[in-house]
Amino acid sequence: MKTWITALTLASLAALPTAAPAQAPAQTPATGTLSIGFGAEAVMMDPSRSAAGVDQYFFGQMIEQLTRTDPKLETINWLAESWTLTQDGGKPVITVKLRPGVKFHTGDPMTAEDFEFAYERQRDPKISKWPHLLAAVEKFEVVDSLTFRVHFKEGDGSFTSGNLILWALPKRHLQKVGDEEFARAPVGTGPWKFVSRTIKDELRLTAFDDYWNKEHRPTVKNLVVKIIPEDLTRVAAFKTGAIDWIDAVPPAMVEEFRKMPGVKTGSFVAPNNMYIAMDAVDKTSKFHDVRVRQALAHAIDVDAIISKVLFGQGERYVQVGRGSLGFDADLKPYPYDPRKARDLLRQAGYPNGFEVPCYNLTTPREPYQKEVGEAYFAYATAVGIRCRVQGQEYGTWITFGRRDRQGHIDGLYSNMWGHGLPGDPGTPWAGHVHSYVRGEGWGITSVHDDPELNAMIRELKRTMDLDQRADLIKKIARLKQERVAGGLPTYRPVVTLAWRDKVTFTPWPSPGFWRGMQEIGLKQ
Amino acid sequence: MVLAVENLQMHLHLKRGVLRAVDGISLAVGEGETLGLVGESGSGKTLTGLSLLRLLPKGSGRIVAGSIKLDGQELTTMSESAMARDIRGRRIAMIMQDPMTSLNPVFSIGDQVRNPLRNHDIARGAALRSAVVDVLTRVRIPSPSQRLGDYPHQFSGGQRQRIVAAMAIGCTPRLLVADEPTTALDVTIQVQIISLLRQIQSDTGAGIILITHDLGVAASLCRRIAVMYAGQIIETGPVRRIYRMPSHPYTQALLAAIPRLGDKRTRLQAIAGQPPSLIDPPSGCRFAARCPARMDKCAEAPPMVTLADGHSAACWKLA
Amino acid sequence: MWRFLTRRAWQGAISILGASIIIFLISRLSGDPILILLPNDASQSLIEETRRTYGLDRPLWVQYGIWAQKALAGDFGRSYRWEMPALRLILERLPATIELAVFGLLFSVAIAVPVGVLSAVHRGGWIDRVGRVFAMLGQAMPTFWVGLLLILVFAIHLNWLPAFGHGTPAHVVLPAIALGWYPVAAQTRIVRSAMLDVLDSDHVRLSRALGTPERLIVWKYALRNAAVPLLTMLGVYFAAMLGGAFVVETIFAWPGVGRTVVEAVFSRDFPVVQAGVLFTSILFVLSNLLVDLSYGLVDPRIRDAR
Amino acid sequence: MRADGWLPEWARGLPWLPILVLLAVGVCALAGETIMPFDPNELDLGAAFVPPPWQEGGKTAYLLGADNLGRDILSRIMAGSRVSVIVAFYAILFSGSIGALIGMVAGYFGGPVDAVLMRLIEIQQSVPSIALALILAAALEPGLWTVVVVIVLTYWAWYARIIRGEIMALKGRDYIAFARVAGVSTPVIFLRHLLPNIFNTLVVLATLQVGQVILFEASLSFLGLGIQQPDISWGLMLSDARQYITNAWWAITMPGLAIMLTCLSANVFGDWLRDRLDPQLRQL
Repeated sequence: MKTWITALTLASLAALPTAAPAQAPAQTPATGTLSIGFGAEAVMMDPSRSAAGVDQYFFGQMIEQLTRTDPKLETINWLAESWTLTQDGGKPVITVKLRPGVKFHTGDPMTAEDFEFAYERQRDPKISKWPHLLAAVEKFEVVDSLTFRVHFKEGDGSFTSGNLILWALPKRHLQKVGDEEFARAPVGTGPWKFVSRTIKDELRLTAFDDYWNKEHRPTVKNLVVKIIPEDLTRVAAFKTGAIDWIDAVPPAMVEEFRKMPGVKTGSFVAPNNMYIAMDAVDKTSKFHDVRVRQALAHAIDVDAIISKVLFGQGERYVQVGRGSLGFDADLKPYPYDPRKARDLLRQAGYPNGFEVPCYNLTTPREPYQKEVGEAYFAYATAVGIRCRVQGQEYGTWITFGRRDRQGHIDGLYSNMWGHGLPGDPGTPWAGHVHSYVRGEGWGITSVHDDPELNAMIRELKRTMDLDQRADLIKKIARLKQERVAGGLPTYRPVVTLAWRDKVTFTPWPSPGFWRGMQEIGLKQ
Repeated sequence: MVLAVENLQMHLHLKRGVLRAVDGISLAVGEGETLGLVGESGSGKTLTGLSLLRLLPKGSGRIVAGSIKLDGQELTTMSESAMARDIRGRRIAMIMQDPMTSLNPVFSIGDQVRNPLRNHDIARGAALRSAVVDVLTRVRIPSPSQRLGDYPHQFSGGQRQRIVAAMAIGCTPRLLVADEPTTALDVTIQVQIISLLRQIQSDTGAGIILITHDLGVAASLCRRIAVMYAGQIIETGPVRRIYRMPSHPYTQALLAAIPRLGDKRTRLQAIAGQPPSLIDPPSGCRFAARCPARMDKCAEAPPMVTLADGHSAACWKLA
Repeated sequence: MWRFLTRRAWQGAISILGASIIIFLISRLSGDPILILLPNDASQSLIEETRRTYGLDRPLWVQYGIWAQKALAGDFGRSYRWEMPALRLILERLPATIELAVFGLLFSVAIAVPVGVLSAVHRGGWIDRVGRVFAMLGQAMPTFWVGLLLILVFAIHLNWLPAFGHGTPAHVVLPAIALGWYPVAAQTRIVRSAMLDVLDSDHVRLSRALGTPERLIVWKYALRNAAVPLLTMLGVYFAAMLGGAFVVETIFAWPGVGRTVVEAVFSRDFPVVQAGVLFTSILFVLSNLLVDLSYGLVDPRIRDAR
Repeated sequence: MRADGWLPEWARGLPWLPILVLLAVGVCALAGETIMPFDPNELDLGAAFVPPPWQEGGKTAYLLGADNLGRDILSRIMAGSRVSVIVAFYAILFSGSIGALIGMVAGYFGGPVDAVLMRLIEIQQSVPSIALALILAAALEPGLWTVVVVIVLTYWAWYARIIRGEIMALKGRDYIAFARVAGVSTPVIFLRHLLPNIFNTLVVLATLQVGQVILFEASLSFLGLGIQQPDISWGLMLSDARQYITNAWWAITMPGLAIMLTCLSANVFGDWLRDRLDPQLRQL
């Protein structure tokens, strides 16, 4: 297995008791109740039917995958004891050996049949929102109760980069209770067992006594997850002691939290990548010209935006974020250089600049997104790319850049792409860098068309070996950077969590977000 | 004497100035006697009635001079709480003009008749209930015990005025101030109410001040009347005598304006001109501006001239 | 009375029918839920298929017909986003919203009645002035701003009251104030002017003339009369509370219908929007019926007249 | 001994403070750019969170401080007044006209026309306005004109109901009945006889609606469906500033005060007008 470079910028992480041995051995059953506050709420608790990443906030605590990312952002085998990638007649095959002795919350042992069931469910478009993730799979083969093979028609990198896609679903239980009940009260192999849930209010969990991982597990009996979307209210809940662990400390208050006595904080890069999309498809678009795109890249002072607008709660990235597969430390961003930007515009034939519509997301999905957008466009305007800013609320924004809905957007557009942690840009690039191909899923939000990049991204899609993927990603990133293709990457948001001293907490990605409650407890 | 009022002056302190609403009134009511207080609307007769109870317009009304004695007890200096506790509704009661609005529409009549009895501690418990039924019987409300829970809108106008009367006489007051008790009623009902008032008086021996603009009504109920004009009494005397020989030009005009036959409810309107403003009223006779017999002397205030036993009028003509 | 109520009930039913058409049509205008529902890289055929599953490929009026028919049977469709019956999602959240609206209304009435009465009795007095300023402030501040300031002061700085959650009486205090402050001014004005009228009426004058203590006159005899105009407006204010709940629930993380509908609008989750808004409408109509019924109790004339 | 004794007769007793505030808002809206100290949309990250001058670190250039992007809050409030005035003007104009017309028609014709229109009014009122606004705003794409449309669609019924009542009372008057008998055409009756009589009511309602419009816009902006950038509105400023409420009190206080002062002034002025022009309208 590949070891990821884990160079989080965050000093706080080093201070965390990650290396500490398990605090509560299985002999002493955990006791007590801990209340924590999330800013966002999961919707669907069935992994196959889930559509949104935020759903993992909830089911990620109860249901597990074959591999996962540990607190140091290293991918480690989890329910899989081991797995191998081999070739069979030129076609890739993945063989997975399951960890023995893993039990579901119902007491049933986890077997290869459960994964076969999960596979079938995931493939079924009537149930799953993600059948396309298994499009390259030819068949699923159960070898024995703890071994299975996945045969591929052709390579699919998203499989290996996405923790082998499948979630451990309790076949017997799910068939007995049905989809609806399972989504209401999910059952998995995870450290937390479902107790109850009130939508818009709370999720109650209890520690699973028979949890297989005796080392990394909760040391508190009951966990109450409160949903408090409004920033100030969530902060108030923490300050008044209604909750002892808080998600998404508002960036403006991070400093205050860090200084708070008896409170620990941890800041982590979110698996979301902000960028500015620009129309390079239309031959008449000003951004068709690479010099104009480069001018934009020189025009925006991303570092200033991070420090001022985001209170430092953001991390600059060039094409691939630090820690993600294919991260390239040698790749440097375009420096902020408004003079150069103006020069480039002049060379492109716009000595006096030009006007362009600029679309901004106004309902923040990440903190201060609206203000960041305003800042982007103000910087662009300053060098002559004069923005006519148009705000868009979330509902319009989310469908705005969809190529199947609209021809293509004109002008500039504040956008983002997401992936899991540590992350792999393959699938997102297929969506917004590869040119749009109707009905095939390529370039669904793309306003770029570069045959050379298209070919490389298609190759990346087929590449399952992670080392090969990393090399390819680096190659694409360089080209993408040079040509400012598929948008101008800006920053990745940083999320800050805080908890009181009486709470022991080691942040685990869950797997796509820093809210895994794998190791949380109360000091005795 | 049940009531003796001496030179009562009540002023309203308005933004525009001081309005001398009641300006030096003197009157007396004996046991079992009915005094009619007659005048046009705006002459101050209702405010005189309210002044007796010291119910003055909040903030603006003030009794500035004079005395009110009830059975010899001075009321003008009495504390507000003692007025409410011992006088109002207990020893002086009032009947208002419009029976349609005098009753609280959202409380049952049993409630409303009971209130003065309870507030003045006349009766409690079962005795209270029987007292209510009793007083309603006295004002001739049919089957009163079944109607205690009914609301005012379920009664006719005449019945409502009887209920108002019941509220007033429940505590057997010494003095009853009846402010236009029949004005809003049909003629036939008027007669019933008048006979009710007569009967109440003979039952309880209370003194009554009947405030009315209707000389006919006054004549049928009172032995004596006092005619008010612009906040002052300008003529007073036995009703028959005044009827026969009104002395003040205003009283004469009043009587002339009554159609001898036919509808008694015609308002007084035949006198030309308007009463004077009571803010800065003329220093002389207040009727002078409208008076057909006006003289130069009328610029000074006329004296009250006694014409015969109990009959006097304020006019220079008579002096 | 019963005929009157029956007529009002019919009118209410028509209102709800009309509201359902409006809600249905407008929410259908507001965008395609499928694209929000499915991941970005979903294929065209999956999109078409999903659209068929939810019946979004039919003409609008057919969609309404089918929807209305099912709605009458209690089936408001399944939430696209939550994948559960929209009705269940709404009904589970309705009690919390009713609770919030009722307490908001209680707060406003609890302020408006005494202030209205006292300012009518002591016109120009300090209660009149202070009360009027308090009332006017509520009418001049955005609800969410009030909510945030309340949290800042009473939860964060003073730590007197919880900023979120629900269940105990303390939890409802801040949301109820944020919600109930706005209508205080209008209610105070109604009570005040009604009291001024009543206190100037013949029957109050008669009560006074008969020696009724002023305290009883004001707080018992006059107030019950003055309550009628306030009561007739309570239905309208209840509706305002339901509307305000959309904002207040969001701030105080109150698990009610308002917040659910707001989020459903953003995700274009039609069944939830429709069920949610329709049920607030139904609640409004019901509350008006209740008001009709209750002022019959307070004012016997109405009880008999209609 | 009144303080306004030096004023001409007609001006005494006017609520001067509210009038001055409203005038100031009007002037800001009209004069706009010419009197703003800064371009309200111009970023200067170096000036981010500059407090007002009386606080440590404040600069006199930023009289009310600067927001998180270094924009001058005073300039933004001035710019926001324009949006408030535009929204209030058009929303009130259209909701008032539509509502008055419907109310007049319903009140004047009575019978089935009235019954149908009353049902419409009731239907409108049975949908909570903020819910209607939400789905409408989402349907129409949010923005200034959508806010106007939403307010018009939610407020016409308010006017219609009150005007209807007034007209029904007027209809009983002799001169209207006479005009009808004399064969005066309906439009003429509406314009000559009905409209002048409800004009006072309309003026009072319109004044009282100013505050409601501003608050309504603020609520919509809070929910993300109100005014959209680059337009500036007070509600939007307030809604944005809550993200750093504990860092820069001025950013959330100043626009809030602007809203409060304007609403208070409009309401006080409206109350004054009501007492003067139309004391019947006390239930508003």
